[in-house]
Amino acid sequence: MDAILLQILNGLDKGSAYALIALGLTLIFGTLGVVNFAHGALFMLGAFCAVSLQKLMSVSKITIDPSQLDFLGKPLKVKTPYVVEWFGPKFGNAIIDWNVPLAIIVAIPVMLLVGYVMERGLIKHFYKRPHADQILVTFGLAIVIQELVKANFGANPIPTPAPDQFVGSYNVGALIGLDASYPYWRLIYFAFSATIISSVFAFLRFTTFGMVVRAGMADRETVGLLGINIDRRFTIMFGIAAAVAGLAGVMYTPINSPNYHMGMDFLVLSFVVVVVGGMGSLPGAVLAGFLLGVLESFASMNEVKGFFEMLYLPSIDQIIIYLVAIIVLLTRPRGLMGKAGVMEE
Amino acid sequence: MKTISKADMRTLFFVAIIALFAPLILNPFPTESGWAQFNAGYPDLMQRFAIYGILAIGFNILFGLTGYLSFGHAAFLGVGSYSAVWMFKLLSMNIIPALILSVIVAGLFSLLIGFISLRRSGIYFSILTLAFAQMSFALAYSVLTPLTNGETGLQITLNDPRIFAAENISGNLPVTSLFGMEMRDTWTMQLGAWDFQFNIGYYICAIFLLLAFYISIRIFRSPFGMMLRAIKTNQTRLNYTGINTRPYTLAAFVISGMYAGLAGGLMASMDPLAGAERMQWTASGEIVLMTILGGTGTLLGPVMGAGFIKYFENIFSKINDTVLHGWFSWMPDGLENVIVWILHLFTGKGWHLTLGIMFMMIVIFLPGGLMEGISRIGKWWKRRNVKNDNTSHNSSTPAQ
Amino acid sequence: MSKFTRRGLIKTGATVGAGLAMPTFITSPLAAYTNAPTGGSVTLGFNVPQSGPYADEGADELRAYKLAVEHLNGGGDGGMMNTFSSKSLTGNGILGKKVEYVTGDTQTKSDAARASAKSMIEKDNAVMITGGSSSGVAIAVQGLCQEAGVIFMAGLTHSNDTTGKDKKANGFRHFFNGYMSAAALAPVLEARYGKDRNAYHLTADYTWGWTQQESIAAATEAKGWNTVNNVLTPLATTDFSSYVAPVLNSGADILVLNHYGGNMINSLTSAVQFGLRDKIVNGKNFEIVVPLYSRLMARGAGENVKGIFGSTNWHWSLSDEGSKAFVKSFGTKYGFPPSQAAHTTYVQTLLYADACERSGTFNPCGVSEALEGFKFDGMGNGPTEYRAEDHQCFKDVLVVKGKENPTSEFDVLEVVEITPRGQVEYPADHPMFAGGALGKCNPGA
Amino acid sequence: MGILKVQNVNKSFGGLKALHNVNLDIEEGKIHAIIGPNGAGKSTLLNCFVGKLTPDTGTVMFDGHSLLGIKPHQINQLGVSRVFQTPEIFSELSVWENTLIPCFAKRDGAFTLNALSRVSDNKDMAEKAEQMLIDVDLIDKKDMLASSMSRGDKRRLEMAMCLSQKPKLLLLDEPTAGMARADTESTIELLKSIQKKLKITMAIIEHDMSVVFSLAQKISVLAQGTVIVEDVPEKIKGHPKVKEAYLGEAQV
Repeated sequence: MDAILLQILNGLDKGSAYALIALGLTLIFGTLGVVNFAHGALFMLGAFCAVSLQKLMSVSKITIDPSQLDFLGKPLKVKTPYVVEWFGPKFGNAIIDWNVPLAIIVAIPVMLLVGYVMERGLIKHFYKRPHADQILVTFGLAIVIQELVKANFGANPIPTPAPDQFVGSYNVGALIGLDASYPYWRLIYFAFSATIISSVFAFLRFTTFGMVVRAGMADRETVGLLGINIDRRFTIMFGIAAAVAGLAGVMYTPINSPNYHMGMDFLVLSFVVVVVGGMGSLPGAVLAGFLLGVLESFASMNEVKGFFEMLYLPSIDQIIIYLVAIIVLLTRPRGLMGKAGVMEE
Repeated sequence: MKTISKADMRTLFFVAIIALFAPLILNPFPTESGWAQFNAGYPDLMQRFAIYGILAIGFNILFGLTGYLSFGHAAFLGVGSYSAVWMFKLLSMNIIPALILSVIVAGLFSLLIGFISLRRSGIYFSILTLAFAQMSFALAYSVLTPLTNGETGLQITLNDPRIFAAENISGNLPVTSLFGMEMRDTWTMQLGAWDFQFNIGYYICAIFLLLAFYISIRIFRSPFGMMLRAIKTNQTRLNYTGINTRPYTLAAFVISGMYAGLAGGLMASMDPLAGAERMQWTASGEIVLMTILGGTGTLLGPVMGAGFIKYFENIFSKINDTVLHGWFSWMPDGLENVIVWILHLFTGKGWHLTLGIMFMMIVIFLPGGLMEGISRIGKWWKRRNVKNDNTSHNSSTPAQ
Repeated sequence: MSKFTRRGLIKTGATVGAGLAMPTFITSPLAAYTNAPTGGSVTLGFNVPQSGPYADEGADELRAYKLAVEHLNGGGDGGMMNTFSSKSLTGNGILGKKVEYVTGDTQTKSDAARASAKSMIEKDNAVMITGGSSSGVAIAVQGLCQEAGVIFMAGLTHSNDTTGKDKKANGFRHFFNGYMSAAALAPVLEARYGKDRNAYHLTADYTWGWTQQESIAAATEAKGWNTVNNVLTPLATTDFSSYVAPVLNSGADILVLNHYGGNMINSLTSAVQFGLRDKIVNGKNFEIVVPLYSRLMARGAGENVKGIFGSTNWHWSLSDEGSKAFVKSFGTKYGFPPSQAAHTTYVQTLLYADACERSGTFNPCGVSEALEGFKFDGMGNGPTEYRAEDHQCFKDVLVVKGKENPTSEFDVLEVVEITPRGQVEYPADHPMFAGGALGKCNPGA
Repeated sequence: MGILKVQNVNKSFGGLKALHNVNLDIEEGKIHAIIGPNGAGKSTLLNCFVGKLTPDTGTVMFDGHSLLGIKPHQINQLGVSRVFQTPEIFSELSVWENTLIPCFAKRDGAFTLNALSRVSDNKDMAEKAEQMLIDVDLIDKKDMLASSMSRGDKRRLEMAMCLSQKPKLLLLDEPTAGMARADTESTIELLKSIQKKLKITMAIIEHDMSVVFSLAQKISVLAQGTVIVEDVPEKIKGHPKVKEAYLGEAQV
């Protein structure tokens, strides 16, 4: 039971990342009708907001310490971050340590801006173009973003740890009489995702802005005819979707060190999630994200792997996501909660 | 009986001429000059142009005509390659049985995947094909290693049975051949400062490319092709016209799968190795990009798109800083360094960046892909000529 | 390398005409082997990952290659040429020919790597190919070089298969392998963690992972350890939490991560996050082992590597003369210490050049003969031998652990023990390396 | 003898009864109109004809075959063609190809892998298509892209496509909906002339009574899921039940 609880938590955690990215993809797709292959790159950009902030905060004053030698036998250049210089070692180091949470504050305006620029500068011109063209141009953009990040930060993963306060784990299992400790940061990641997801839903449901956008998703022309500037709202939606992806990226950095191709790693998977959830359905995307996350976690359990091996399906964890996708799409023509007529042609 | 129209015959002839003289056309710069970096006329790249051309032509029959976007086409390429290498391991190094098997296996595999995936349309179809291809890749990389040799890729070894081959006493790995003609045989023609390489393997690939192109023309112009295009524009009407669309799409899927199998087989014939990465989604994505880049639904576009991407991959990735310094060494030092620093972002390890920018440029400025670029140039040329004619008329009138 | 010269024009005067050369892979009418250099220069092909996850490692390899070329051509301070036991290299290029090079991108894909290598052979007339950052690529390119008739000096490749079942006569590996890692690590692990240990393996699900796991399990079991479980993880895994979580209750007290690169960083990060290192199981501290370390990569795991044991081919903190000379010239040129990948590729280039000098030819068969059984020293790994039977280098192996108090961003690992060569050697027909044939050297033409 | 026979068809969605004991008999060679106010069940009935919906009870027989639960292309193969409310044509193909496709479909059936012959080699098909285009007066637009035509022309093209297959029954779903007065009239004239020339049985589903009076030889009036009256146009005109059905709607 402990093991199962742990895997459910793992699954929810993985699912959080999937769901956040898929949610943004669906928002963009549902509002603008654009297939955005650069969405993974936005996720990655978010993560690199945290990395950049870390770099920024570790900009250092260099003092030469003749008592220590560097690898070439020259006096060692000791680096003291200016932040530490200014705020003193205790507070300064604490700021550096809290880099990831601080990065959230940075990432929101940055990602909104990135989204805004991307939509106005590029995506706008592709509303009426075929999906194939949208794929090509956004894929090109993804490559460009990715390569620029690589040119700046290198290809290796860059460690961006969580604040010390969140190191360690919490016995979640104890709450229900089991024994299952789970890392703090992963719990926070899940809680954070849940908050973001519910905020997006609440925003769409309870604000006038959201209402108009939802109406626009259902019937763009009519809403346009009502004299509402739906375009501007859609631009804002694009910004929000970018911010959601970016925040998912920022919060993900302590879980896995970010690197320049992490967006591509998630891209295909998040498309699978969106489609399994059903095109154009926001709840579908979230549901599918968590579902696939949990199934993936279960599939990696030794017992499950062993069971499938008896059925001559070794390494079920290699293919589980795709297998589930196939089964879902064959039994439910439009995914879990898809709408008829959306991208079926 | 005439099988293709005059215009198509001209296109085919044009392609044939290009293919025949590719070793000359693609090597415009003298071997020792700095620009030789841009020469593409060496066997491996020319073979790749032809092979990826075949692949893209086949993909275009499915995507360009029916509009069904398969995101898993690389799986058929991979399966074709594996089949071919297995034939080299088991039977002999002759490429004919290898190619036959790769086309058949890829055909059967695409029949299976197509039969299931074509139950859905649009993006649901795309994701189904993607899922199958990714499953194939994951399994080929790990569990199926006895069959695929996993990470390393399937290679021929000295210990292979090769039951129809003469005993190998040289201690060297045998090479692929067509009834004794070795694929790697190359005649180098030295003409002044130029070295031109005529490679048997390339010409075999080129012949298959022409054949593939010819068949694709026939399909485009046939009632079958017309039905496929009708599927793309209106399935409802086609159904109420008495057409069962499923077998049509399945046939197109299998045909394009067989093209991919042929391409995979040829790839293994030119270089007897089949790697699992050939089946990864990035490889499938590359096929899609080639087709869109060149011009979806056009006859020649996909081949050009394939050439374009492969050129960047193979030529731009090799331009390193030293080469750049070589080119700009005539500049003052400071300026040279600045120029090299800027350019090195786009070449060598930055070749992906150039590719990404090119993708965006082309799709922004040439919505119909490279083919649209060509037709625009053609129109501009015509207009210019017309104008020239007029001006010459005008200039001659006063004299009269 | 390439320059706007007027040579092209001058050559036109001496037109050879449309003479058809012999049908060969690539020809020069007089040559007895592929790409025999004709002019005053010789071209080497440096085929390294420049895109994809190992791009940084590739970039470091490339730096080392450039340095080696500089030294061979008489530039710089000569680096390890001064400490190398063989003194045939004089800074006058190779066999009097100036060394030039071309570079390519393997993308860490066997297909792309072969395409790139082929273009070097066919277009740029490279007479030797070297580089790479994964075993799949190394084996694929090694096969190609065997067919084409050029020498392949492997870069970073750790799988037993490279000089095991996939060994080739034209291919040479300086880097160590899974077996040697295991043989070096096992005694150290035994000494630190005791005999009675239960190990849980997480293994990357492809050839390299399997061979390493097999080697480590065999070596540790010989020391009395028990292998509780071996779980294969898909290559594409980014979040290892679901593989790490079951370790907690498996009864194991050691976790062995047979992962490399991004996989290693992510699995190690997950394992530390789940608090494995703070656990006490069976009355012992829970420990994690990463059999193959790469300093470049280990940096990506940040604090998590501290105190974790592993093995590495070479480390810049070594104090022998060779290493010191190399670190000095590399560090002076680039401002930071070289990685093990850089070391291997640098050494491979010098070894190749030296073999050419000693045999007096670029002919792969001559070079191969000069390298087979070649014993040398002064290259940073102590006395080393290129074994004739399988073209594997035998030398000391470093056991390292993550440094607790690093003084700089490069100071990630500290050398715990230098396992002497004798301890990691194995017979050429060892079962883990069986199944292949070296074949004969192939000069191409 | 009727070519399309609908007997005792019932269909309900949840609690709502959409069709209630519908009986129809469409005679060969005649134009039969089915009219009724909005929500009378016309579309539901049509969907039962073309296999999109299966009635809860009852039968729909065409020329001795049941039309229930079979696919659109099979229905077409039996000899039924359909004209849609908004013209369904191959908008990205040329007018010429639009007319050719039904000809090939008629000759080659539901699926033929006719991949290597040339379209232009099939002279007989070309003749047929050309004749059709002449009949509907579109021959001078044959090289145009179908999507670039006016709505009226699209309608004629669709009609031509259906007729080129020489169907035994032509189903028309509000063929003049959304058309300008002039287009409506020309469409009516077109239908009349086709009827005269080809003697094809037509079933017209129509909301607007005025369209069908001059056209139909027989009219069934559908209201609230049942056929309330069935007669020749002259008699329908002043029929109290019809008035009631339509006026009722008007009052709402």
